[in-house]
Amino acid sequence: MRNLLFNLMISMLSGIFICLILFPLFALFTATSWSELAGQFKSPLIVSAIIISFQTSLTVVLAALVLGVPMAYLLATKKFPGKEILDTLVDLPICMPPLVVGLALLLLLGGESKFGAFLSGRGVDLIFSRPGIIMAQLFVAGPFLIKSSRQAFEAINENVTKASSSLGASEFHTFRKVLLPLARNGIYAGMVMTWARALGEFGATSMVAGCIPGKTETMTLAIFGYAMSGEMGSSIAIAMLLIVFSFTSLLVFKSRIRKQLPSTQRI
Amino acid sequence: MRNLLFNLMISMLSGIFICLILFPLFALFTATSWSELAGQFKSPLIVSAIIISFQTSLTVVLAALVLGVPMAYLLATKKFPGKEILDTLVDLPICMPPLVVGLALLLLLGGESKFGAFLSGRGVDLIFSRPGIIMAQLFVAGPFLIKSSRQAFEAINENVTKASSSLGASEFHTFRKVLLPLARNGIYAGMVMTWARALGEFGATSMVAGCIPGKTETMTLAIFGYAMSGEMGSSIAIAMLLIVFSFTSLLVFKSRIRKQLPSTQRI
Amino acid sequence: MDIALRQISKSYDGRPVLENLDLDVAAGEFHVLLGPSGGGKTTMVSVIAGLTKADIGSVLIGGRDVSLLPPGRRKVGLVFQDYALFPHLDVFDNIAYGLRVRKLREAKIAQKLKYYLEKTGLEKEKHTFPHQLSGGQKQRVALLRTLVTEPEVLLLDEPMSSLDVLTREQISAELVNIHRKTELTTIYVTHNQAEAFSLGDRISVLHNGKIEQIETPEELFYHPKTEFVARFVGINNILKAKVAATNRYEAVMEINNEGLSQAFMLRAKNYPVFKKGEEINLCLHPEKIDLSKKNEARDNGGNRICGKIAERTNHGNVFKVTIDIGGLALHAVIPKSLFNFQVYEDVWVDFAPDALHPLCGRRCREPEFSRKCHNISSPELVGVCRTDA
Amino acid sequence: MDIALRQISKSYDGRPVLENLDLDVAAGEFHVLLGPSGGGKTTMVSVIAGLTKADIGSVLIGGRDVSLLPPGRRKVGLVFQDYALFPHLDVFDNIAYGLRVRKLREAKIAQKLKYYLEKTGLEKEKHTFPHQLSGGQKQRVALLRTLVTEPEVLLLDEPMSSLDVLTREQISAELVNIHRKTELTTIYVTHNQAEAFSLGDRISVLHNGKIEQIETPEELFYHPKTEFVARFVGINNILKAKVAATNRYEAVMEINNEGLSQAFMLRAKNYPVFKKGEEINLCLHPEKIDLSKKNEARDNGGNRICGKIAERTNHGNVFKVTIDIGGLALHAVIPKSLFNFQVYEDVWVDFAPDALHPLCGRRCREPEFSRKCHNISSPELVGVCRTDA
Repeated sequence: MRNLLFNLMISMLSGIFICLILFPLFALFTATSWSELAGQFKSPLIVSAIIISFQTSLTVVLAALVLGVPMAYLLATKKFPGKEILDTLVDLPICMPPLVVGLALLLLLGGESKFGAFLSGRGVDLIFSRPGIIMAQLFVAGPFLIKSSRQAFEAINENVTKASSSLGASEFHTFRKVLLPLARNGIYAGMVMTWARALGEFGATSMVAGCIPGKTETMTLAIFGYAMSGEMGSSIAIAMLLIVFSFTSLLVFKSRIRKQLPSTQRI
Repeated sequence: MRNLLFNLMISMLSGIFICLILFPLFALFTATSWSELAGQFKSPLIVSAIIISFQTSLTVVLAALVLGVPMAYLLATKKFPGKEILDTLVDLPICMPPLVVGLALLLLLGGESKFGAFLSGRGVDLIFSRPGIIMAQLFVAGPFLIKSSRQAFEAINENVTKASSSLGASEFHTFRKVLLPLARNGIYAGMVMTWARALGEFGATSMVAGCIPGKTETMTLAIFGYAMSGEMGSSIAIAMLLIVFSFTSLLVFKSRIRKQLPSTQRI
Repeated sequence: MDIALRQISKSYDGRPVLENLDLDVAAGEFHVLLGPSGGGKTTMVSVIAGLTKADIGSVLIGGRDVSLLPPGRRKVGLVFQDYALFPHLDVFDNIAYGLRVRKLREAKIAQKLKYYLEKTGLEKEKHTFPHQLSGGQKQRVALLRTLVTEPEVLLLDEPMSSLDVLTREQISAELVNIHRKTELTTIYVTHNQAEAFSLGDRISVLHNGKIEQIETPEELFYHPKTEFVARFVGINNILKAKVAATNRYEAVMEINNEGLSQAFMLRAKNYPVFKKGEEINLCLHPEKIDLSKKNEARDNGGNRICGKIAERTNHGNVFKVTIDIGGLALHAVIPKSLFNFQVYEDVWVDFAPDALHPLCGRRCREPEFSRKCHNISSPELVGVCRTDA
Repeated sequence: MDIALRQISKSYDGRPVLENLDLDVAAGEFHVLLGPSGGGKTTMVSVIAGLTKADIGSVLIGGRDVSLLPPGRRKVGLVFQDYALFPHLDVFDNIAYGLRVRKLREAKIAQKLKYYLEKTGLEKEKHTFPHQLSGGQKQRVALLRTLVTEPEVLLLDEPMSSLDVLTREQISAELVNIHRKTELTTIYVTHNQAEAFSLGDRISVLHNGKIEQIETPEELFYHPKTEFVARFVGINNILKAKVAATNRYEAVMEINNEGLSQAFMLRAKNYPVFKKGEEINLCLHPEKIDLSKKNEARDNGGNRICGKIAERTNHGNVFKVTIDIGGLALHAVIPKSLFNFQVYEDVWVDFAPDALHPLCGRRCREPEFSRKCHNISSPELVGVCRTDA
């Protein structure tokens, strides 16, 4: 009896949270008809927002891969003074409000700062431009790739690495032939997370992008813009597209994580 | 020689990412003087934004605790049909752009929807009010608590739970006397993460709050508002306060995680 | 309380772990469940304790069907392989856990624990936490935590597998003592045959989800019923034989193992069930083999074959010797004091006919009437089986 | 190649794991490193292989100081306890790994591996992945992966600890074979004394980061130098003694263990270093004890004390018997055929004076001149030490 009561309580409380998630999604999906939705994607401004979003987020994934995997390797396998600090620094963007990141970038790159003025004097405008968006998104989303790759590196049996070096392999050889293949699934999962995060990023982007339609307006900026100006139809259309992407990437992430487990638990 | 080259390469690439994080933070911290900063906190509008942010984010943590820990327990210990779907649903908010969450809530609760009209007819206005902000933040930040608590529950040696039930304890007794104390650090860490996320939330909040200064304007909304209207001083002041909070919570989180390890690895 | 399993089966993901298990453990018995890892031992214990539900079959304790009772109401005490102590509770609270669940008054608990803690020498450790204890102490706390709840049946799942040799002997002696005093029906799970032989009143051998033999240690050691049991208790000489001739006391066996260059004959004790031409596996205890120098004429009236010493390894006060018999590797255990041979030396290998034990289950049990006629060698068969080539 | 460790020390977080270790392993020797878990065995092997840097001290292989060389250039083959196979590579690629690192041509690799795979019977498994292999097969692949790189020294870190008994015997035989053929200098790490005795040319006993004894198995078993070694090789009778009197051949010892109700005297072999009044620990091999019925008058001219059988446990073909000697528990191993006593029966406990071995290191080695005079009992001392009370 007591067990039944306890389980009922647990299920009920969980149910409330599920409702909180399901009801808004339901409202979003029933707010417009499918034909109306399809029509929205004919608007050139919406199409350009989609293209800009993809360009920037994919660049972010690439940059995160090149810069993040070495960092993950460093944190997972090496001991060095200041490692604690580095570790905290890499995690900081995950906790920091993206809006603050955007503000900081605005201050760094904006015309009023010395660095911004220096760049702009040489014809390099990072603010209100796609490179600025990429930097903002990389700051916010990059740590996800580092975290996931690092966990994947750390999950590798240390003796396997030692076996490789006792068989005569150099550190680079071990990295390329043993660690990278074994951490592959974790790195993929990190890439998907980073991509989803970059695609849906709003706070930081809104600060540095400046919402120039057709030039720097990403999907999230467009959603906000349309919603604020009352054009709910366009706003909903882009939002639903984003949901489809984030749901897909979540499924990819989950299936990768599941695939990864047996491979790292194998001897 | 080859090892040296490889390590140099790794360090260089990692260094670039570190610069990306450090430079904007540096710009933010040097943008204003300390005395100017202190003066900002005398403005009643800024103070009210801080109070609203704390009220809403702490309520979110409490709600997440009550609704999220049961969910985490359910996912960590039970097998039931549809568990896969529930699991994906709980992770969805982590991947979903907060802006889309905000839009969905706006559609659900706004005056134009049936549900919103129904509520508003009974004098309950969730949109452009603090309860709406709380719902938005709970949607976005709640899953962090669930995730962290769930991992903590899953890290508990299954035999310990079995030992408790073979000693005659009911499921509730085991939950209260064994699982909760052992998962404590994980739950605390989840609370801190949820709080930090709720405090820094911008996308979802901006959609449902409506930025009414002194009533629904949270710290992030205020940062955006001041920055857009050119009052950089106020914007920076609030941003720095947020950074202090998020950095503190990160440190608390990290120290909890570290403390947690030995306790779960103990026999 | 006696324990009975009736037709227990359990599968995980379609893979059978336990198949149609029947087991009867008498009240007060110390029963050892012996088997290799992955053989289903832990699942079996888990089913008895109620922590795992069997797919079919029932568990009876003291004649009462407990299959549907929750673990806490079965009066079964379970000690886990990894001890499963509560890491956040100190020794006192760990042991008191089951009593507090039963809502005993704290004064009563304190009094009860004082007695037990003093008796087990854990008094000093009562406020230390599990991670500060040694393996042996953890083991004692886990045992005590279960015993204070006064179970009617005690299940021990590989309780000594993570202890070192010295602690193992101590704990083993304590277990024997506890069992002697409480007379608790006990099921002890292990993969270690030495432990099984030294502790068990009876031993069940579990292999691939089936019980291959249930017997006293003595019987199991000298009369294994299957090849697996024979090998698992250390009898690594398995001879593939065919019954060539029989008389009242003896049977002549033609040995024809794979790899043997030429079949040869051996005399074994006859059982009424042996039929001429029947194929049968025989096992030969390595301790029952004698070696003698090729040039010594000795005839003990038993089996004598010639072989060459292939290998000799050192095991404390005995040598394990491998003898090559025309392609068949025979293993013998010879006390060091009796071993005066060289590796690669030719030797006589001697053993009595009743040293060969047929692996054919209960039907090869020695019938009553012949129990006393060991070592009688019947002259009429001598001509048939000598292979002193 | 011979291996030498010179003054190796290593600490982790201020906790010393290895302290001032010296070890010499001759070229071609099969050396066993024996010790309990957590004694520093793995660290020691790791230091030799170059995977762990010692705080101080040097490692010499074939006389060459390799302390500063990276692992890959030490020509040391290491087999890990958990095998550490590359999970993403199949058997062929695992074994070929070291050869590819050395940039051998693929045709050469294929040819070389074909030979080895056929010889070890792994040919069929060459395209399977590690997680599909059995424990024994993993072990073989790990061994082969190291052997194909032709190391000069082979280190095996508890290679059989996760194998079951049957596979263990197989692999053990294969190891012996490999060592016989290649004559590779081998260091074999284990916590299992039976393995150590059967495999080792010499055995080092490592305890708390120090080597307590380096000796041949024979010497280690019959002449342990410290109490730890004695207990670890299974001699669980340790007697606290004081030298009461000596003559040329024998010493009279006063036994005074804790818990003993009354001290008693025993005769032991004399060593030139014994001084009257000196305190010394003696160990007594449980196999060297004879029991006889209280009513049988027998005098073998050795030590005879009376005791009561307290406990008897079953171990295959022997009983382990605990005898209570006025509060002192003496352990004896008695063949089943010689045991015709009841538990709680009074018995005579007999053992020769030289069955008592002093635990005082090398200085208690028997001097040359007395090597042949075992079992001589000197009549002049008889009156002093009989305790047939």
